[in-house]
Amino acid sequence: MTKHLDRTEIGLLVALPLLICIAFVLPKWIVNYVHVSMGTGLVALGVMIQMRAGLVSFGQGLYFCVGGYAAGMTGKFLGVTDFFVLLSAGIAAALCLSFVLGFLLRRYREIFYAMLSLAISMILFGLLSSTEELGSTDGFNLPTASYFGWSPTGETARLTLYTLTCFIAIGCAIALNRFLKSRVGYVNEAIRENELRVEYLGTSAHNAVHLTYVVAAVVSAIGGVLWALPLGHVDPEMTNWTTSGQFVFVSILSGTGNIAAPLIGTFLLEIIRVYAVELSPNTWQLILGSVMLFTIIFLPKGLWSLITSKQKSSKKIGASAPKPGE
Amino acid sequence: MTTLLETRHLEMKFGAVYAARDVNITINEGEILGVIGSNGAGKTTFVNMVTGYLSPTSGDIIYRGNKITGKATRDITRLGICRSFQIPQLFPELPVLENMLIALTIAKQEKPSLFRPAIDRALEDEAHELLSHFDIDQYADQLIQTLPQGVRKLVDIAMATVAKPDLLFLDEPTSGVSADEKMEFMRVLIAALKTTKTAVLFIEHDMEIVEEFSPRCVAFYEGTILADGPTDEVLQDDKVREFVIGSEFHRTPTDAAPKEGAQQC
Amino acid sequence: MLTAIAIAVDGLGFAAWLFLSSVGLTLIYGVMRILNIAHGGFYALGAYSSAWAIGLYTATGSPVAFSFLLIPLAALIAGGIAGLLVERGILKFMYGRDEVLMVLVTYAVFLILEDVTKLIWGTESYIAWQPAFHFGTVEIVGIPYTVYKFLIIGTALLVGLSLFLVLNKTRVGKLLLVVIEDREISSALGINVTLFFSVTFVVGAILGALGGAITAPEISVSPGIGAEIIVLSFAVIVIGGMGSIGGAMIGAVIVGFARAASVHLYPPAELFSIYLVMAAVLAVKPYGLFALAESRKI
Amino acid sequence: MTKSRLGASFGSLLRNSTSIIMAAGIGVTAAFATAGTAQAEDASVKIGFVTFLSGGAAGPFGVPARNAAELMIQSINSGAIPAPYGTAGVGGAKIDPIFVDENSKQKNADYLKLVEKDGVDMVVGYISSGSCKAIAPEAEKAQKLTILFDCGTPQIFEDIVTDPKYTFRTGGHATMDNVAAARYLQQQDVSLDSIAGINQNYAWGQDSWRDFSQSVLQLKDGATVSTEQFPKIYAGQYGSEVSAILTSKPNVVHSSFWGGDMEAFIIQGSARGVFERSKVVLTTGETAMHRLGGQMPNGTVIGARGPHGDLAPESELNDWFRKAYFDRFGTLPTYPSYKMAQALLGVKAAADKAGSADQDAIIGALRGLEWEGPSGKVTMALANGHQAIQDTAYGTYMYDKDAGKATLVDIVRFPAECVNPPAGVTSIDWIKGGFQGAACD
Repeated sequence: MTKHLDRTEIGLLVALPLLICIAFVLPKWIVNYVHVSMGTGLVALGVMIQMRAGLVSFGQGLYFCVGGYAAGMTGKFLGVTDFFVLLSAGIAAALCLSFVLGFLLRRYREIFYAMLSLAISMILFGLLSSTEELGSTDGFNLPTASYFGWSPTGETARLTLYTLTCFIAIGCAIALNRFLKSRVGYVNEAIRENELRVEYLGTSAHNAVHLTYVVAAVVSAIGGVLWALPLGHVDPEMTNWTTSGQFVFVSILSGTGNIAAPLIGTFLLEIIRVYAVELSPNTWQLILGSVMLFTIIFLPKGLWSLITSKQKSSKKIGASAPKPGE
Repeated sequence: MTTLLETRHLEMKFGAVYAARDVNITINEGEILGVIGSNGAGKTTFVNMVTGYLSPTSGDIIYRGNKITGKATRDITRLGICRSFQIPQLFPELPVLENMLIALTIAKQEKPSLFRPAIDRALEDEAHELLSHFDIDQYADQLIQTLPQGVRKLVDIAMATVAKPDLLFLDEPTSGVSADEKMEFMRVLIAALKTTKTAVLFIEHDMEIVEEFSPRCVAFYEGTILADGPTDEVLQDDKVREFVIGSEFHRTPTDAAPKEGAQQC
Repeated sequence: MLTAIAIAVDGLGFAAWLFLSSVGLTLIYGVMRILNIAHGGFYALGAYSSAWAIGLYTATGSPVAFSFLLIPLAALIAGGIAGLLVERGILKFMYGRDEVLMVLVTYAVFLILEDVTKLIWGTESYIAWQPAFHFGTVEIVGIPYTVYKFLIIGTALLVGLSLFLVLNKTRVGKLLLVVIEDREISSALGINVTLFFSVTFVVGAILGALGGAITAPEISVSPGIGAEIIVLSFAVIVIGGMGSIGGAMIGAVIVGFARAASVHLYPPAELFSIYLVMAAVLAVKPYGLFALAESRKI
Repeated sequence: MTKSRLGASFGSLLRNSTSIIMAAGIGVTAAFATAGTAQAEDASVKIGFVTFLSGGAAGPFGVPARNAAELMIQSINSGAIPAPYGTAGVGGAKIDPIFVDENSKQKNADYLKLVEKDGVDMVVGYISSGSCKAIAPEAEKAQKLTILFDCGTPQIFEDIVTDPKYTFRTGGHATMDNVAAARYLQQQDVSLDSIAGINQNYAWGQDSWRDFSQSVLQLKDGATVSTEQFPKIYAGQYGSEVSAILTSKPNVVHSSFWGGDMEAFIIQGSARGVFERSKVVLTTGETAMHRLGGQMPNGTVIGARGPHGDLAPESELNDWFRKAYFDRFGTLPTYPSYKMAQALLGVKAAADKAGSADQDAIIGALRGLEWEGPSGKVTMALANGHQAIQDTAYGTYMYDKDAGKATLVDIVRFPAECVNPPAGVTSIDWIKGGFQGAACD
């Protein structure tokens, strides 16, 4: 029954084989941008689910970095190269840290949530930048991943990692789609709209925010690991405010309407940047800024609204009641 | 009749101003009770204290024999005390149906799952049914922010009832409803509420409505209770006539004091 | 004791620069509820135009004393023009939009301003040291300090005082306070909110440019200085309470002293001292030290 | 019912994806188009240049390096460089450049794009050590000749890529800058009893200070560190740091500041007498000397990360380079320009020697190559012939007020073997071990 799979999820499942196929069809450099975009896209997803609760994290790079570093340090100091162990290390680190920090952050809203998350991420930036054992600002390199004792090299390694990344990214997206439609997901919407009423309906806004914060942290850490492994390198720039800022901008530009939006938006923005650099290596920021400005002016609800507005107009004809949450 | 709620010597001070002083009220199960008083008399403060939004400076609130003073709003809601608001507190950018669905989702105290959709067909049907009770199901797909004040008031009240409360506070349910629609509005409302055994306390400025719908009435003045008893007696009370009903049309300087003004809205 | 005095003077000097660089940001936020990332762009524009003007002026061999006039003039012209263009050309169409969206808009403007600055002045750095050296130094407990530093401190006090007087003692200021308090009511009262927004934004932009212009003689004006100031000034106004002029002053002093103390006592902490202070202040006072009062909902 | 819903979903999904697919499609077509044209011409060698074109490192490093690249490309293609580089092209092929901004979050993806989409034959670039650390393994994976022309970290061939095949570095690493600085101060009889450092709080600053302070501790018994300042990069305001240095009264102040940070420190420090009270050594000071002129205090010890700029020995090639650069850009070339020219001349020398611009031919010839750059002899001596060593030099700044000209006096040259660790020894072990095997004439 479709009861268990909504349209977005079906779309994502359909996209999965296509995504894997492009590794064989498209030129390697585009696949490469797709690959890293899945990593950073997951962080944008983490930002997006918080945005659903009206919370803008200007420090999501924190968990992007925690994921990457936890995986990297597991490899560097424990000599582990197994993909799943590294991924688990990233998740575990983010889980612990976000659980603790959540007690602080759940009390904050609006710009103060943004600034506090920023402050915490910048403290980590400072700490990592002055830790010479971890290569300071230059960071350090990660091992090539192995999979349950199998250590592919060269093209096989790249494709294995890419395929796994596709599976995990799509899996995360589906899980988050479920999360948004779960009780907590609805509570988050309600918090964004009117937190007072949420409390009066008999549930704790703090707990919902805390939970969302942890979920966002975990998915960002997964993004961090998936981004760092193909790169083979991590550095503190991952938790710098400029990195976090980009995640926020991608989420807003893509729109919070659909779980797939940040993933696609990340890739599109990356491609725009690549062509802006190619077109005008000295003033690409000007082009990027203008594109952003025009997007906001003409598509205030993000790029995804291009798609939903089309849907709405076609739906009117079908005259079916709009399903909430879709 | 069983006592549902009892307040003892409730006191609330904002700086030097008393918003409530020695407030003692008892509410019985299934009772309907009207509260009158001029702006700044402490009516909303009373509701705010009982529902946990404000913590009283001193005094006790007893609900079903247990002290609930100072408990969090959400915990009090879970005990079965709900409220509506003078200014509707809704989720303005969402459709009416979704407002109700959120309220219903939260009200269901089942074990929440992170990855199971919270909303299904059954819940939607329940939401539509609730809306029909209040005669507003035709607005189900409209955004709150596009609706007239009267409908918003009803949605606000409908949301307060989803948890099937034992005690419901309605803060000026008819404010924002045009004068000639007030009676009909209250009739729909009380009819909807009578289907359950909910005790209702409503704050009202229109004496006709109080007379019509509540057998008992409490009058507030400057944070204290001026009178409490059968509605016709209270409305005939000299002090009530002088300080409450009379002052509806001319504000005294204390009423305009900024602290209390902010308190009201 | 020596260290304590050094921390006090250094802290004050840093705080003065911080205050000048962030007061425009807090003003704009207070009135318009826009967290203006383009502020960094105005700062850079001010710094470049002042360094450029001073460079041109001193190249003529004219007396250095008059070059001081170029600093406020450069800020006024650069900040005024840029502020007006941004407000009239872009922001005007955006009022009423979501706060977060406005952050994004101003970020886009910032990116554009960065490259515009680069197109005008190139990537080479500009140096205009003459004013900073003109008055020489004074010694405090054996440490020489430039007189120019004290001029900056004086300017910061002057700007703070003027803003206080304008806001609290003039009719326009009082109307502005009403706008800050409640936008809807003030437009209902017949106040021309749009005009107030325009003026505030331009004044904020000029103040941002002044922050850059006045520090230009002490530094090397090079690409990227705008990005650095953004987070720093955000920290200052968040600590002080967003939208509060007095808060910005206190925030600047706290950050200034924290940084000076870490430099003198534990240099490795300099990198994150500011963020540590910000996190600490917010943990105790979640909305900053002088948060604007929120009106109660029910 | 299930089926129809599914079908509808598919339909809408397809409809909705059209725009996205179209956007991606445009990208792909464009990609193939450019790749096609690149293959059409074969008498050219396509080189990707990656330097900072935006951000704080653009002005002092990225843009001078790009300028030098433009000048050298034009001169190489037209055969305008003095002997032995008088032939046109590299190995007969003309250089076709493509410039990319190093200031990017996706450096590796950008690199792969250069290799895959733009089809470059080699990549020359990377100023930041962080970039080099990330790119070196990528280059080996992509099997593309990659020449790191500037970045300073010794780790590249010590830890990251220990058996390089495609990665070369044509500039010396940062260790020699700081070892030479310490040796220079000692030779000039500057008291090293108490030293202070002000370095940016990131890898470059931390490494520089560690190498310098450790070297001084080796060279001078009983030397003490009076204060170590680590302000944030691009901080710009150094009032507190200057006070801290002044109160700690060191004999020597060391700084590896660069660009705007260095210039700001010179202005703020000189205004308050730091340069009079202590001997200040600026390891990258050369980039600022012609810009600051009289503002740079006399007696400042200045380095150029190699014998570049004013520290370069006189030669026909150097004279040509300075003049050509000045004529074209209106300023004298600083060390990033020299390093870029050095890298491109290395490529040309290798290609000319092999007689081909083929990647394998260049790699084979460049390994262990010795060539003359504008700043003298360069030898690919370390890391299997992939890491260059070069002499270095330090001098003392002197401003001739009458002529309005900045000069360097007391220039001391240090042979490469004197200030670089021998092959197989890491820099810090070498310094702490008392410079074992250093050959300093």
